[in-house]
Amino acid sequence: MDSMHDLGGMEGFGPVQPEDNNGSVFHAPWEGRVLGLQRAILYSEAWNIDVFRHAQERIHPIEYLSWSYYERWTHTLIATALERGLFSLDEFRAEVSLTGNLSESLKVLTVKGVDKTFVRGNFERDGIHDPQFSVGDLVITKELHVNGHTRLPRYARDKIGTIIAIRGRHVFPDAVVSHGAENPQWLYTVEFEGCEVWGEASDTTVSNLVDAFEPYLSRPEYD
Amino acid sequence: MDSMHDLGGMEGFGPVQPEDNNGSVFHAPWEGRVLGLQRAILYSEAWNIDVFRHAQERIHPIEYLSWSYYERWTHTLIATALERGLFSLDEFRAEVSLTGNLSESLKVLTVKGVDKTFVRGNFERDGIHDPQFSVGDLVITKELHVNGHTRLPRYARDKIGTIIAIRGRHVFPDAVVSHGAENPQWLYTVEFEGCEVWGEASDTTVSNLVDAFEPYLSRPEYD
Amino acid sequence: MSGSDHHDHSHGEESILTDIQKRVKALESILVSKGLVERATIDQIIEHFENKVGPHVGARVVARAWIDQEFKRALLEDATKAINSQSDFPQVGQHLIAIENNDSLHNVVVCTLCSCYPWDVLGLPPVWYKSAPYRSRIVSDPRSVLKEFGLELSEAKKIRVWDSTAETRYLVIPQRPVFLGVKSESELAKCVTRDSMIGTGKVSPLSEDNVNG
Amino acid sequence: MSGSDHHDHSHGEESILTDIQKRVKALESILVSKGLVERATIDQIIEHFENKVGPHVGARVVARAWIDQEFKRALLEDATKAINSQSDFPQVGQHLIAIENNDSLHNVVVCTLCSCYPWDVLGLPPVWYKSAPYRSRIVSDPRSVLKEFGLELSEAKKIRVWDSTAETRYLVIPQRPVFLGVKSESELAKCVTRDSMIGTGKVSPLSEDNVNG
Repeated sequence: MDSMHDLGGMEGFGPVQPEDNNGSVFHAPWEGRVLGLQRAILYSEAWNIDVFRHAQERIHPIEYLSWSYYERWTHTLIATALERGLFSLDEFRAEVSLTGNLSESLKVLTVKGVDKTFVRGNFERDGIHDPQFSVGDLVITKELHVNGHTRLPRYARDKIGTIIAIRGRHVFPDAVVSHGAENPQWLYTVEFEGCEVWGEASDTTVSNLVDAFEPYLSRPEYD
Repeated sequence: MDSMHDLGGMEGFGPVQPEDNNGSVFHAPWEGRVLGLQRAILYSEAWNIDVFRHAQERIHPIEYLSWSYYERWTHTLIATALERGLFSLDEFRAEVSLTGNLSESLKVLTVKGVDKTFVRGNFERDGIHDPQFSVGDLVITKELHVNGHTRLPRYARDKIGTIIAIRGRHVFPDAVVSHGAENPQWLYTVEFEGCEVWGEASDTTVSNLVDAFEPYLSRPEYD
Repeated sequence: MSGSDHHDHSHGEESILTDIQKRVKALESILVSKGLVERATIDQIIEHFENKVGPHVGARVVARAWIDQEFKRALLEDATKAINSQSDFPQVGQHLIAIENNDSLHNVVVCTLCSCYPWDVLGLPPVWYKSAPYRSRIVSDPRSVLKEFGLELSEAKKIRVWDSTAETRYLVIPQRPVFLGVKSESELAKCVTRDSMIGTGKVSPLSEDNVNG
Repeated sequence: MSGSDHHDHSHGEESILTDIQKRVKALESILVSKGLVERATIDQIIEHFENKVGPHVGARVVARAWIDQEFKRALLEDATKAINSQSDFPQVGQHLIAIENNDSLHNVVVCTLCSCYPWDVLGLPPVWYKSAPYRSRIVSDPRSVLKEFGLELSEAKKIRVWDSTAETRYLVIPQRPVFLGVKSESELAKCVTRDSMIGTGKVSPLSEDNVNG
C-alpha cells in the first residue's frame, strides 16, 4: 500500500538534523528493551521482518510522522501480537498470561543462543529459473499499486533504468505478506538517471539506485 | 513543492466519513469568521489565491494532516500576513495597530461591495498565441518537480493522456507564486486511462482527468 | 508554522476560548485595527454562506436541465453562460463546467491538491470533501470509495474522476431516476442531493431534507 | 493504532512512567509471562548493541581496505565474504555490499521505505537516518541534503543514491584523504566516521571521538 512510509521524493519535512557519532546509541533505556523484544519475536518466527514492515506501513499517517522510530516499533509489536493472538488485550493489560505458554509452539531466544542471531539472516534461496535480465539491460519498472506490501517505492515506478547487478534469488516480500509464501525472485540493482526520475530540470549528476525484484520489472517497449 | 497536500493516490487515511447534507454549514462560528477574513484579504489584493494555496502547502506535514480545513486557513492567513508585513507579531499579540492603516494601500471590502464578490473571479486572459494542442491530441505530462507551486499532481506526471477540452488561456499559478507574474497559459482537460496512472492491474473502467496548463505537457516521443 | 506545537492544541488553556478561537479573534481584531477589514462585511459574508448559497442552487439547475432539453444542451456547452442566461438563478462565475452522468458513465469530482469546489452552486464544501481520506483515494480507487457513500455502481459502468486542478469548477448532472415520475421543477429540485452533484451520492426521493441544511 | 490518540502522549499521566515506557514494560512482562521472552536475553541484546557493534567495526574494514589492496578488491567483489575471511573481524551477514567513492563519484545510502541499515558493521542507526527529512529528500535533492551535513561536493562530482529496498545492505568506502598521511590501520580506523560510511559525512583527522560513542 502507498502509505506514509513511502517518503522518497516528498518535501516539506524541514532540514535534516545531523547527530554526532554518539548518536549510534539508545536515547532511553526503553528503546533497548523494544529492540530486544523485536529480535526475540522475529527469532520465535511468530512473524517475519516483512510482516513487521507491513504492520508499520499500516500505522495512521499522522502517527507515522509523529512517533519516533522505536515508538513505531512498540505500537507495531503490540498491534501485531494482538492481531496474531500472541496474547489478548486483557492479558496485555494484566501483564500476565491467563491462557497458556507460547514456548511450546514458538522458538524461545535464550542467552546461550543469542550470539548467533547477531549475524543477519540470509534471504537468498536456490531455484531452477535463470534470471530474466542481464547486467546492462534496459528495464522499465511497473506502475505498481499493490493492495498489500511492496518494496518498489513510488518515485521509482514507471521509470526506465539499467540493470547494474544481479544480487541473487531472494524471498519476495510482496508474496510473504500477501499469502505467507516465500515465492523467491531474482533481485537486481537498477540504476536510473536522476532526470528520468525527477524530470529534465533536475541535477544531471545524480542517479538513483534501487534493489528491485524481477516481478517489478519489464522490458521497455521501445529501446 | 511535493508536500503533504499532494494527496492523490496515497493510502492509509482510513475510510471516508460521509456527512449528510447538513454538512454544508459552518461547524463553529469561528469558521465563518475565518472564511470572511480570507475573502476580505483576497479582495484587498494583499495576496492572491495561488499565494494562499502555496502557503498551505508549506504547512508542516504533521500539522497539514492534523488540522481541520479552517484551522489550516487560520494558520496560513496569520503566517502569510506576518511574512508580508500586514502586521507585526507584536501587533498581532496586542490586537491593535501600532504603526498605521492599511486601507491607504489596499482595497477594503465594504458591506456595499461585498455582494459582487460572491461571483467567482475570472482567471482567463486574452493573448496572441494559439493553443499548441488540439482536442484528441495525445500528450505526455512532464515529470515536474517544482521548487515552488505547481498544479500538476504527482500521480498525473509522466503519463500519456488525451486532450478532451481546451478551457481557455488562464493565469499560470506556477508563475504567480514564483515571480508574481500572471504569465497566462492555455489550459486543457487531459484524460488518462486509469491503467496508465495506476498500473495494469487497476480497474479498467476508470479514467482520471486533470486540468493541465500547457507548460505541463509535451508530445509523446512515440505515438 | 513549526512542527513542534501540534500536541498542544487541546490542553493548557486558561480561558474558555480555545486556541483556534483566540487566534481567529486576534486576526480579525488586528485587521480591523489596521483598517483592512470591517466587521459588518464579515457578518455579511457569513450570512451569505449560511443562508443564500447552498446545494439548493445547484439542485434547481439540475432540475431545470432534466425538464428543459434546450437548457440542458446550453448547460453542457457552457454552464456559466447557461445559468447566467436564466433570470431566476443567482449569477455564477466563469468556467463552471457541467458533466452529465448516463447509463454507461458516472462522473465524480475531487480536488486532490487543495479543496476546489463549485461554491457558486453548492455552497460550503462538506468536511469529507476536504479530508485526506477522500482526496487521497477517490482518484485511485473510486469504486470502493463510492461504495462507502452507499453508491454501488455496476461493474461495467465507466467512471471518470475529475480532479479540479485549475480554476475550472465541475458540477455533476445526475441521471433523472425513473422513480421520480412526473414532478414539477421545484419538486424535482428537492430530490437533487448535494452529493449527487459531486458524484458521490444518489438522487433521493425524499424531498428537501437532503438539500437544505 | 487509530488516528485519534496521538494528542494524548504527553499529558495526563499519573505515574512517573511515560505512556511509551508503560507500554514497553507491559509488552515485555506479558511476553515473559507467556514464556516467549527471557529478560536476560533482552539484557544481552542491549549489551551487544551498546558495547559490541558500532561504527568502529565498519571503520576497521575501511581502514584495512585503504591499506590492503587485495582485501579491498575482495571487499568490493563480495563484502560479506571478504570480511568473514578475516579472523579478527566479527562475522557479518549475507549481501553486504561495499561501494567505493572516488574523485568523480560519491555514494550515499538511504532506505526510503523503512530504515534498512548495515547494523552488522555500523551498529544502531542514527536518528536522522530514520527520519522523514532524510528519507524524503536525499533521493531527490542529495546535493542540498549533503550540504546540510557540511559535505559540499564539487558540482561535477556524480552522486549515486542507493535506496536499500531489499535485504542487501550498503557500506560506503570513503576516499582516503591525503591529509591522513602515513598511519597504521588502527590509527586510520579512528578517523573513519560513521557518516562517511553512510555517505553523508567526511573522514575526520580528529581521532576516535568521531567513531566510538
